[in-house]
Amino acid sequence: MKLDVMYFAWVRERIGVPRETVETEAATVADLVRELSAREDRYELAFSDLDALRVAVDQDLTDFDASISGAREVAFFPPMTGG
Amino acid sequence: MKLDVMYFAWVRERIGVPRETVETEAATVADLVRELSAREDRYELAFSDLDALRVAVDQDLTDFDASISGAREVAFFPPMTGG
Amino acid sequence: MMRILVQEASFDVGAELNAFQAGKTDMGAIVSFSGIVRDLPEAPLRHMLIEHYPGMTERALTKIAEEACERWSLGDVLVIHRYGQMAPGDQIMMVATASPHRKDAFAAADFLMDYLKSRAPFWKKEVTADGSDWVSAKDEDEEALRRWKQG
Amino acid sequence: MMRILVQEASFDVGAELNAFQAGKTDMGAIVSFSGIVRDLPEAPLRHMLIEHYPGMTERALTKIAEEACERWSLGDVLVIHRYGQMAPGDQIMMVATASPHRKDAFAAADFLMDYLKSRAPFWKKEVTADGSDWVSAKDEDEEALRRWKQG
Repeated sequence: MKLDVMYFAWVRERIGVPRETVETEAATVADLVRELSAREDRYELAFSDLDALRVAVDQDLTDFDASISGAREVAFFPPMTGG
Repeated sequence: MKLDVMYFAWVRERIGVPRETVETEAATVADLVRELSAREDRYELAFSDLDALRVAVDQDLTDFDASISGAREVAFFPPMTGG
Repeated sequence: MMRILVQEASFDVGAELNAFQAGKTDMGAIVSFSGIVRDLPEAPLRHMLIEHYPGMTERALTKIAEEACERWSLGDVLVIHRYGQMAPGDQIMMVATASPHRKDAFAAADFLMDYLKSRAPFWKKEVTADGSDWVSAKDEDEEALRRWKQG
Repeated sequence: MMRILVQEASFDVGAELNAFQAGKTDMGAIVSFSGIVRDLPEAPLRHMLIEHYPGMTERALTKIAEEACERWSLGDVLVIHRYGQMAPGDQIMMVATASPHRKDAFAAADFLMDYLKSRAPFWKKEVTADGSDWVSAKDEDEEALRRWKQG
């Protein structure tokens, strides 16, 4: 399936793009992370410490075990610092 | 001694004046209350339930046992309702 | 730093908040509370009268603000409280606090309101077509003070 | 009732507070929080950059405001949060709550800030003469959420 993957803050800076469309059969966020990390060093670097990352599937905050089947977009970013 | 006695809110309405100067030898607020209550019904009525009253001596909130020796002004009023 | 105003005149809460915030580049967090005259559902309010104790009012508000400054890290405190006659929707009062930390700004404003409500010498009277009544103090207002009473 | 604004443009916090208060004769208590860009004592801040996640931001803020409306008796909620480039002293964001009860107005504003801080997708970057750094989330911000987690 085709999935929009988005990156914010220092995750975006490490990956080098704010968003991209990936072709994947990953079932969960964690599967997708493994797939991307296997591709290139910049992904492996960005995803090296998952505790320092947050993930949203279709704009809802979730965790790395979450299913992405049927999802349209997945976003990776550091903990939020608004306010 | 001469003392300025002030009344606020419904205490003022019951006593009928906002302030008056009294000549008294009362040692405490409670003594002053007894003296005034003995004078006229309107005082006795205003001071009939001391739990419903608050007192300030020289503009500091205190209680009915407080000394008034050397005080310049004593004020009686209901619990505050500002804000 | 603090500013305490007890006045009959109305005031512009937005303008006061802007003035309070101006130039505070060392304070990240500003909390304000504003109190507005509420209309009464039962009998429409003609107006509210607020009586106060000139002299003691300023003294009590200053003491309350000083205590807030001792308890929390505050860069500034503002208290404005009106007396006299007010209509429904009119501004009665406001407090504002500025702090480097949002928790301090919130706690101090909350504290100021609890103390101002039961320890500053103001009394409210509501005037409706049916007559007029002094507003009674609420037990919960005394209880609210207990929260702050030990460390 | 609520109003959620996510915008790049600056805004006038006083004018927004006045507009929020206008006509609220059934709400006695208004609490506002405003966040201002703080200068840095160590290295003067050139500017702050705020990145956000368009779409998710509005969605997250709306959910947080809806939860506040379920928990407390609120007549209105306002959230304004900027993104983009800001200078020291600039307004970053504000929340405001209106309630018949001051305790509800305070608690809801405090809750909104705690959730907005760690659950709405904003990220701050500080730019100084020495370079630029993403602001780290604080452990205390996660802890602050725990206070609201059970009844």
